[in-house]
Amino acid sequence: MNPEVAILWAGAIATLGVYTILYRENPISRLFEHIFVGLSAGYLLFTTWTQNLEGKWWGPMVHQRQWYWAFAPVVGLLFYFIYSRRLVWLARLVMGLFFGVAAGTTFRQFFPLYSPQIYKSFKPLLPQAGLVWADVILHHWIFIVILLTVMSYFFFSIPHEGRFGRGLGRSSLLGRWFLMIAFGAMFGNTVMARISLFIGRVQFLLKDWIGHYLSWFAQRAGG
Amino acid sequence: MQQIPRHYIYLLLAGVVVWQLLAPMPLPISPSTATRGLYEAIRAVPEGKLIIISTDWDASTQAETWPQTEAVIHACFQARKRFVIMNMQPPMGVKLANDIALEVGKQYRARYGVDWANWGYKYGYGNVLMAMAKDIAKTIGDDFYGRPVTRLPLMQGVRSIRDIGLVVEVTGLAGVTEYWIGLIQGPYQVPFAAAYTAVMAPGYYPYLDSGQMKGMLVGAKGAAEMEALVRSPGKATTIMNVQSWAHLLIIALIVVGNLGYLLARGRREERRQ
Amino acid sequence: MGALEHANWFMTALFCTMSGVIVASVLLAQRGRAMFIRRIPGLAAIEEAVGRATEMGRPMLFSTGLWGIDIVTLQALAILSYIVRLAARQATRLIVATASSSLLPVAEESVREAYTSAGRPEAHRPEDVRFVSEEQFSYALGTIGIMARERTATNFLFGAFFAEALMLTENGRVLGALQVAGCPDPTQIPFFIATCDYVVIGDEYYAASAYLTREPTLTGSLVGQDLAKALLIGLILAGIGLATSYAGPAAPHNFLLNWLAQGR
Amino acid sequence: MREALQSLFLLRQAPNPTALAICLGLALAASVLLLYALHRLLGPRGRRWLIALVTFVGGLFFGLEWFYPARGHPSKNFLTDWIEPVSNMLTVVGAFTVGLGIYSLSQVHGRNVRLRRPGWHNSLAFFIAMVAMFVFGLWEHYLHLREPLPKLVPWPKGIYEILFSGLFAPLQAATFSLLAFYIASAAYRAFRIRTAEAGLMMAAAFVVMLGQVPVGAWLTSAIPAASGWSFFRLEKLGEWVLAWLNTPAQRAITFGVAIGALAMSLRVWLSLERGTFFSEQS
Repeated sequence: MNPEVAILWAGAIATLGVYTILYRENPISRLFEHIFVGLSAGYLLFTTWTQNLEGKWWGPMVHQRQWYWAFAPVVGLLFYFIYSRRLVWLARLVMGLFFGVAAGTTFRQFFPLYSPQIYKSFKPLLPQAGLVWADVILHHWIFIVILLTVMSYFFFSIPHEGRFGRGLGRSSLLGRWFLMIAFGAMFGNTVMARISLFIGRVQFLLKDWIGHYLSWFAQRAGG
Repeated sequence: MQQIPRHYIYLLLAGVVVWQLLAPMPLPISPSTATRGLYEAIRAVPEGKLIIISTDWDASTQAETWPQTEAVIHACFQARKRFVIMNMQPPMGVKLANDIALEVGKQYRARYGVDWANWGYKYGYGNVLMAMAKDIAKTIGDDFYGRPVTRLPLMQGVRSIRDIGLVVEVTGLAGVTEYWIGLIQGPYQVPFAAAYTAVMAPGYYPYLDSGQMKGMLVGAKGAAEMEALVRSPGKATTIMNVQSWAHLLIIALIVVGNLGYLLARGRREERRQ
Repeated sequence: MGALEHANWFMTALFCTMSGVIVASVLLAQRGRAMFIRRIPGLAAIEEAVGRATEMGRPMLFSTGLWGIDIVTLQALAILSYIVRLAARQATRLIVATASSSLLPVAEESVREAYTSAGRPEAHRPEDVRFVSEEQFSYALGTIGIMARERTATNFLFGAFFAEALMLTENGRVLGALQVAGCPDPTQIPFFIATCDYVVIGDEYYAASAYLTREPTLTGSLVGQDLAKALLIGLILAGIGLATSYAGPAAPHNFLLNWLAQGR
Repeated sequence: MREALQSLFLLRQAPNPTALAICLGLALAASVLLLYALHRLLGPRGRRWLIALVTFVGGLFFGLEWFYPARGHPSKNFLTDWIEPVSNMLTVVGAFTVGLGIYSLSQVHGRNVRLRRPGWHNSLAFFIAMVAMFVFGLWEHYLHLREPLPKLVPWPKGIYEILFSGLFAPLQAATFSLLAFYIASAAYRAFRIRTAEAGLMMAAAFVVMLGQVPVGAWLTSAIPAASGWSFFRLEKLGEWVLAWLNTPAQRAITFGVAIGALAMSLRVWLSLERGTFFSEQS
């Protein structure tokens, strides 16, 4: 069978169906929400098998005859004991293992994630090697002032009283302002990416779907 | 003005996007210095030297890298500079770029092998570049169509990296630029320019500032600016025109909201007095 | 500079010092040393938010974000269990929406535990701790569906959020819910600020459980965190000093930078 | 007998299918026995202790592998070779929880259908979509089709394509693209100069937004590119705001979050987080 036209129509109807939520949550959007959640659940089930268990568990256990993989489902199924009053502690046992792994992962990721950010903050405060004063002040000084004041905003255990405390209070207020500038910049920086998602969908509707039948649209919206 | 119902905002946005796609009203484009730098670098290539366009991209970033490559090829043909396409990763890039060059070449009656060529996909990053610097024909061997590059007319007199006048890297992959700058631009002082996806471009501004990079295209915006310079509006111009209108709409909404707020506050203060 | 595959002595020493400071101040606090915590508005609002749902007689929603069992989501569950206790006392219904099937049992377990410790184990309804979807946008649509159909009066969003954040909170706002959100990653905070009533920013997220419960272990940890941050600031200042003093054509030789950049 | 036992534990691979079946049976029996014994022998304190131990070992393994000095090339220590198999094992173990997620969904939607609650047909659509995706996904997988595909594909593959490319992918893309509308209306509402903070946020957003589109560059194109004032050209100013005002603030947040996560990890690892994660009754 050739599913192309069915794919086109299904895609267009699904897209328009989701867009009805812009008016408000309504029976049509609700239907597509349920279909979407259902498809994701089915997709999760089948990819859990095809992309995970089949290759990582069933294959080694059955085809390579590594018998110790028999322990994996036993450990995994311990999670299901949360529904038993008496055996719930076994579920906690395996959860504990995963908690430990989550903690260990944080430990081992700490430097790979953050040490580049630390040493890239080592900005010289005086002009050198090709930098002039304007560069240093516009870039490095501002960078370091923002870094330190924003960090000072996140000190929780020092009261903003006394000489040091008041200084910290002022610095953290400044830090909060810099935070707001940064948030504004992040907001503005995201707008284009989001609009292009919508342009992509409109192009699908006008060019691929309507344009499939009316070539005027295909030429116009092609881009 | 302070409380425009959200449905109107949604309709306005959808309306602007559909309108600008179907019946565009082009807003002016004024190319940034980074884009202009790349354009000038292409025009400044001395007679007899080749331009290398390294197209290290594939379908995943083609919304930006396709129009970028297209605009760069336009610029080369218009300036009557001969160029070669090559790539190091992923292999698909060289095929897509070949299609673009064939298509664009028709407008300029360009002939393969004389005005441009395709060196094909050469795996090996640093090793390829280091070997190429010494002996191009030997390193490249066969072209995209499997013929020895030595037979191509445009390769006559092209021996080493000294015969290359400019390298243009078009990519969505971080890390390729470092090879070009470290192994070719730095040691042999071959001019270098690049086109990046908008996401990765900010990381490469330092090279532009230091002059190691002659110019840079930033995402679809850079491509649109280049299309304006070569007077051949295409995909990127369409998209960026819609983007410009949508951004102006959002800015107008913010301004209107604030005007409404200021007026309302003024009225409240009057009443208080 | 290759990938950091293993630590060098400097990283190990730095890590042990920071961890040591944190653990030491936890132990000090457990011995009964009083610790101060400044006011954090977003967290102070949680009680008000629960109260609002109680007054309106409508349920609340708690979204744990996208990740599975991870430190970020474990912190979200710590906040959740505080909210459950408040909800249990005021007999207000709370619906939890998770996006990970491995997190589901953990969330279920901590909610049940919180109801039990609040003395109302019978109030816990297992079907109110839900798995929605592991796919980002069907999770978003499904959770918006819960907000709309259950007419939640208050939405809490704590955990790891990405593009779906704005989708959830914008719809929640339109549906008239009071919203409190927090996420350690800064990229979604601007959208929370635009659409939520109270926002917990960055590090405040990890200060939450200490602030809410005033448990000595947690307040002690918070003080330790501040000390570790001071240590980090010291390190950065030292690095800046070195970078500044090694000016000139002689290539910058900053030993701190090398220690941080080159692992083993 | 002794040899057989030895080979069972030394051999990570059973020699033939029969031996495999026996090994699997024994492994299952042994693990059930072990769990039963643990359940009978351990009191509440012992259980709590065991959970804390398992947590500690899990964290220690992944942490120590990174911090323990490594020698040789490629640099490894005594734990390095175990990281990959153990991570694999944990992924497999975690994958078995998928049933809990599906159970939770089926419980909610099954009740809607059974009790014919309002909107029950939506829940029915949920079940149909889930089952169809699962069945045709697996079916398509076991057809083992090779690229390039012919224009006419086997019908199960066709159905799968309609489900995936016709519904799943467009639903994803359409939902994602709703954000264009939400970001516009959020910008309209949030950026009011009520306070200095909101004003700063608005100004930064303005500059960055205009800097990203060609029309922004056009607005300030009167400023000569070579002059000292070129800093104020919108495309440059926007880039400066992102690189030099936004980056340090984000980085400062990241540092705080890093320390916060470290503290949380330490509390979880050492089971210090009392009263949060079911440590009260075991």
